[in-house]
Amino acid sequence: MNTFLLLIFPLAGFLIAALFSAFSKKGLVVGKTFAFLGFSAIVLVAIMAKSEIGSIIYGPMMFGWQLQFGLTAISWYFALMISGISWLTVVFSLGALREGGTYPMYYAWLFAKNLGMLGVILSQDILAFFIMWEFMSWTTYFLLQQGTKKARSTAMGYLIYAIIASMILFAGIIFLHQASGSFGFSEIASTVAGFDMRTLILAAVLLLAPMLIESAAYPLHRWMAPAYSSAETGITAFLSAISTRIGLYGVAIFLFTVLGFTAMKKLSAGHYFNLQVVIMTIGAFTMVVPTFTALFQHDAKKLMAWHSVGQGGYMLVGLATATSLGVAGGLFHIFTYLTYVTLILFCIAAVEYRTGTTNLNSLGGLIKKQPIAYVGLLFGIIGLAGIPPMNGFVSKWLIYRSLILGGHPFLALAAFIGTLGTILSVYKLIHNIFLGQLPERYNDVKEVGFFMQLPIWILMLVVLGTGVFPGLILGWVAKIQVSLGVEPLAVTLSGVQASAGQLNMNVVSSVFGATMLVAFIIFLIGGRRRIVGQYNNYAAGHFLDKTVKYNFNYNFYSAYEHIFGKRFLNPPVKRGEEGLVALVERASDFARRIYTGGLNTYLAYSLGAVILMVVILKGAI
Amino acid sequence: MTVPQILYVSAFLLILIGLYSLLTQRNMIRMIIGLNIADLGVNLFLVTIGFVDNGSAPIFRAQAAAGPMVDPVPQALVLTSIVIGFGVTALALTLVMRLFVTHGSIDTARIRGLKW
Amino acid sequence: MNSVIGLVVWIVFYPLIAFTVGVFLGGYGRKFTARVQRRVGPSWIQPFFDVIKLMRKRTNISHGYMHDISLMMLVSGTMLSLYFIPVPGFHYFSQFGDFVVIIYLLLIPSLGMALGVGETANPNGSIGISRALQMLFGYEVPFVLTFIGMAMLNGTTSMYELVQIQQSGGIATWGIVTHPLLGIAALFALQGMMNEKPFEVIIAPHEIATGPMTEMGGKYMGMMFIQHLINLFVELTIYANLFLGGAKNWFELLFKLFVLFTLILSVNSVFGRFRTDDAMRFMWKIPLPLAAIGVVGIMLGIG
Amino acid sequence: MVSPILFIVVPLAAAFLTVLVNRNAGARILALLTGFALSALAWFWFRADLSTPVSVVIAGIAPPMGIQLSMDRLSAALALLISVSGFLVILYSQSYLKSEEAQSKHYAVLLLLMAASFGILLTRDLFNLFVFYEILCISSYILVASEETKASFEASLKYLLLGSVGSLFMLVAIGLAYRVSGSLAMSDIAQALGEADLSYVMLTAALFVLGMGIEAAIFPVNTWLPDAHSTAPSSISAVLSGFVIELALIVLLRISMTVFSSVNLMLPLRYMALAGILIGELAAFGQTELKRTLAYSSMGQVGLMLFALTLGTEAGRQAGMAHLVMHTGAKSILFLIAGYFIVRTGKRDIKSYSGLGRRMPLTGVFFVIGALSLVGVPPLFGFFTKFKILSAAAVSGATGAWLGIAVILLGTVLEASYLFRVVRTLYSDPETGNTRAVKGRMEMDVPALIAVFGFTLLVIFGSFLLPLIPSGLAL
Repeated sequence: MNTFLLLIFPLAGFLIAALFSAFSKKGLVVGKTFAFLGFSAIVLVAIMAKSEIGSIIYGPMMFGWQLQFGLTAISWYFALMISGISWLTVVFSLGALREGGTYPMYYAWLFAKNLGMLGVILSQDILAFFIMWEFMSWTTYFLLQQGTKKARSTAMGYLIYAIIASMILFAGIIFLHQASGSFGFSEIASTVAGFDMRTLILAAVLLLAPMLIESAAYPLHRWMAPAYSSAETGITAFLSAISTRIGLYGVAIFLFTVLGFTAMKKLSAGHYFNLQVVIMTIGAFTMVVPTFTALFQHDAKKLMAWHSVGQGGYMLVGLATATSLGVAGGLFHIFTYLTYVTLILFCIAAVEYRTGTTNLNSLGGLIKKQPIAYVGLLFGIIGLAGIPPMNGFVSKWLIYRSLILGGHPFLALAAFIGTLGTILSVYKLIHNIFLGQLPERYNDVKEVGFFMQLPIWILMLVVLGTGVFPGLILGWVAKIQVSLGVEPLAVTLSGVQASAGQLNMNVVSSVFGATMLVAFIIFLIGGRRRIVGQYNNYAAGHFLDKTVKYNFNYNFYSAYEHIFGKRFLNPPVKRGEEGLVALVERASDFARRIYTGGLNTYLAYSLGAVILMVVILKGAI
Repeated sequence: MTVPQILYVSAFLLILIGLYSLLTQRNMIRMIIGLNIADLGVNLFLVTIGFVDNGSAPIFRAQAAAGPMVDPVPQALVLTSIVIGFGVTALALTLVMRLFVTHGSIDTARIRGLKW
Repeated sequence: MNSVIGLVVWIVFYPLIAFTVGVFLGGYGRKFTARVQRRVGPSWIQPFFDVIKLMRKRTNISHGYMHDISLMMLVSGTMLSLYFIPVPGFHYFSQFGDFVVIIYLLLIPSLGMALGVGETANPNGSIGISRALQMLFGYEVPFVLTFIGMAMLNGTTSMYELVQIQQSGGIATWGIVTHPLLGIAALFALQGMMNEKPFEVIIAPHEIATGPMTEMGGKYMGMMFIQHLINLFVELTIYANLFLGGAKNWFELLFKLFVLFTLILSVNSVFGRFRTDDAMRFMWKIPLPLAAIGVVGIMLGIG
Repeated sequence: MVSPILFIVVPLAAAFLTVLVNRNAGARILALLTGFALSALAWFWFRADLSTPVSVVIAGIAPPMGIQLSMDRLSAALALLISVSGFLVILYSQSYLKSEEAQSKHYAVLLLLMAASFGILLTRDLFNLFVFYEILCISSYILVASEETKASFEASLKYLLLGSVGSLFMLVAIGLAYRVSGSLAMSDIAQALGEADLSYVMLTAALFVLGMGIEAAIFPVNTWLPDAHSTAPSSISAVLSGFVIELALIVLLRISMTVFSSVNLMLPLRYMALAGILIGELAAFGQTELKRTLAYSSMGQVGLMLFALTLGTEAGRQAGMAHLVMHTGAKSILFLIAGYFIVRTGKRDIKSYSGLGRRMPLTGVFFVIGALSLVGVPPLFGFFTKFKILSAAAVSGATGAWLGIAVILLGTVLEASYLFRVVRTLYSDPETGNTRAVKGRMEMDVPALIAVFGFTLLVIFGSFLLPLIPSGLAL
């Protein structure tokens, strides 16, 4: 029953909110309370749906096939994350959303997006998967294009990529249906063993390519950063947290349940070149390149958007290792990433709400004015960088061990370069916004209201909590591994009991606490301290007066400018993309010019067509 | 070369002349004339299909006619085809007239506002 | 029973032991560079006196809570990584976290210092921190690659097991002996890790008024000294464990540490200072390829 | 048993009556009534049990000589489609046509066009088909020129000359067919052509298919389509794109499958269809004017239908027919709305429509639904038809089927991009001063709104019509 409600509530929410916003532009409070109640209901239903894992409910009959929806371990995991994050986004929007602007259809599209995503993770056959997938990508387009004029053009970029992905998936579904005779996941999985090499490769490419496009894997990632960073900040948090990870759900489902292990092993030519290595190399590039691009960004949201692309690489590599450590790392990383990226983006939204800008070059010293946002961002970046005691560290630790022990040294190195790049860019983020000297114009900035702070507090608790006790989530991840057919991970409440070395986060955190205590005692031994303002600095003899502000924000990592120069601002993939668009434009210009407008040429076409037809018919007999 | 073959060849030639003028002429009125020539050719072709060697006109009279009758059906077709040809040519000429008023010329090379 | 008491004693005194070894190392370092520059140099335990002097200062300028907390983070981060490094007689904690954990724990002090210096809102400090982080990126990459190579070869990421393997095999199985390439690459990286010249651009006194330490005075400077000294011990022991086969008893360990430190000091006292991007280019042009060749050798089984 | 002949007689009579009445109000009401009557008649026939075709002989003359009309399930379905969309277009033009002009002539010719379409659909006699085809062509030449602008005359004349050459080819083909079979009834001709020597049949088939192909807008010969559809008044472009070209396509295929069955016409037609999709979508991608984009998009969609119908399998024909019905609905929505965009802004290029989506909210929503259905987004009708086409192609295993699937999917990507480029400008911030003095909500007038809403209903709930759509293209 709950699975059915899980689809009906968002649908009802979408219709009511759409109608409501169509007729009354005002009614902000009513719209907000409705949205809050709606999303709370969805969260409750998602939690209660746990009891129905494994049951199948039947949707409408289409093309002679009854659509099947049902919960599995992994879909319940995703359902929780989707509903949780959308609830937090709505709570955040209660404070952040102002009259007019994107308000009218904001909640309607949020409900519709939920429906699309929940539909995708609940569908148990590729037809339902495709229908809900198409619905999801269209609602993402409408959600994205709400904000500023720039948002509309970047949303268009997303739409093109999404349409290409849907069309490839469409071809994949048609091909699979013809090759295996039915739409259901299990039926296809049983027939996959019988596929010959050519069909297997085609099926794998047609199914996995759209998933890689949606989860912004390396060569196909150009759409994500501009689209997400120019959307309204609450939506950016929601999308970069969960929307692209549905692509990874697709990768997991198609790799493990539909294609299965045997097919993956068969898909290999020689030891080094097989499906896993291909996906992992894509993942490796996804980890390294976006993180370097993030270093050069001057806008906080764009920097975080590039990190969403980068972190996607970790999940992809984790899933592709197909070892118990790697898959557990990949799945857990989806959860951990979701928590701290939303935390970071909510804090950036809090700053943007008060200062009106997210340009890293013009902010600074806000720690005095928005301490809670600062602490939230601090927890977030420690998580994103993957430093203990936050939860980001555990998922990265799992991925590293699986790569090192799995015999992929250079992949592990790529992962590590990604982490270091993340540390550098997140420090630039927190330094340029909160540290340094406060410009005058932000003197009257105050902390954000309760509704915007609540999600920040909750997420801080979750990031630290699941960091110190990773077992809470890893326990369910192990169940997912069983359902996916991967050997589950030995998990305790405090960490991992893996054979080749153990990780106990309780011990690490408690020792960290102890050493902090010792450091505090050492600190107290010293004399009393005198607190001075931000402008009371030692400048080695140079005279500093109050009017001049010294913030070292612009071009923070100048060394990279010398080493990499412009290579990351106009990368090969961007040139390739522009080349493709130019090709389509030339082709369309050629097609246009066939219709020259001259009457005689048109008549010549008709006569030529008749002669051509006769020749073809003569040739064809 | 029997009579029907001569007629077929001449019909085919007429059609070719008509199409040739349609393809090459730039003056629209000449193209319409070409179209009529082609129509003429087709009508001739249709009539010759019904040709019966020394057949008489297919009119039922009280006493039965002496020899075989010519096939009346193609002639019916030619009648309607001529009527249609007339209607189309009339419409075409009015359009050419209005084109001259608006475009100031009836040369197909210059009337190319709508292209690509 | 006595093992628990022994454990508690070790837990309490281990940082002190590390601090004292650090003091001797620091003092020895000063003495050595002085001798190279043909001067007498301060006493053997000069760092100890510096710490005492700094901690007793009455005026301690602070720039807000974050400044204080980040200093604590700095010191506790290094002490934390200390516990996870196996030394003769004490390796209880290394069963809970392997070398990947240690690499990440080493990042905590850098992040702590960065946040603290950022809070002091001094442009020189920010420039110093940006250089420090870029340098971190420079030397950490080859160092991790060497570790990945060692871990892949021995099939374990736990440092204690690596030490056991090298201990049981004697000199023949030392990291530096079996994989000279990895060992040398790690040596270059170690030079960068310890911020010794030629990789000392972070605290370049003349350009940016000792960079991160500009605003640190009194007990803040004292805590940074404490961290620096413990850090000397930590980084040298890591290298010793990985490539010099750890140690059965403390004398062997101290001997290895001092030999290693002398090697680094000798390089430090004769070289000038790289610019940040030159330092990074050096790190990615010399040690990284060396380590890569070593790892490829391991992958192909040449070992 | 109401005789199918009424389908032709009623609109003809109404056409002449409107000319006689010659008052705008009278003409409008008369046209509306005829439209409604035709829809009722078509609904009656659609509900009737037509398992065996009902044939009617006119004026008592036996089939080989006399004219034979027969109503089977396919003709009933198409008749319903024609009459309903005709009625909705008439309803739309109540408020669309400028009141000061003489509307009676316009409605008369429109009714003439509908009469000819029913005629084509029902006749089983080749020459009778030619006559109705000519009436259809002539009335569409007149309707294209009815805006009496410089461009519409040019488009109309080009369309006329191309159409005449086409009918010329058809006439020659009919002559050749008659010469062999001695009769004009399609069944006899089909039987006679079966024995005739192959190259002769091939020439006839080529001439006939490309003669009629011009009206059915098959790729090489559809050069008139972009000019005619973009300059004709939007109600007429909706009619032309809506059912006229589709009707010609269906009749053409019915004949090529029955009369010229001995010649394998399916293969060349399929490749022309694919070329049509590619060229149509690519050309539409590069357009700046909205109606010209929609015209090229019609070319692509016709190619898609032709591809489905020429797959040679029953599933393919079913999918083609379903897509035809969907295209009528979706394309009519877009054309009718484009008409009102031109009326409201007085401009034809897309750039000047910025912000219209907010000023005309309901119209904007209809436009988006129409576009979504054309692109094939579930749960709209377009998704079902496109899915059926692609799965039919995959299962049919005809040569070029998988190439077709790839081309169709590429076409959809192009279509989505240029359609949603328009949607983006609709909902972007309006530059000042490009909309007429009318401030505030500039919604379409009520009759037009109802008409577009009618088509939107077809598009949204079309998937329930799927089982009802027949596909028997047999004679």
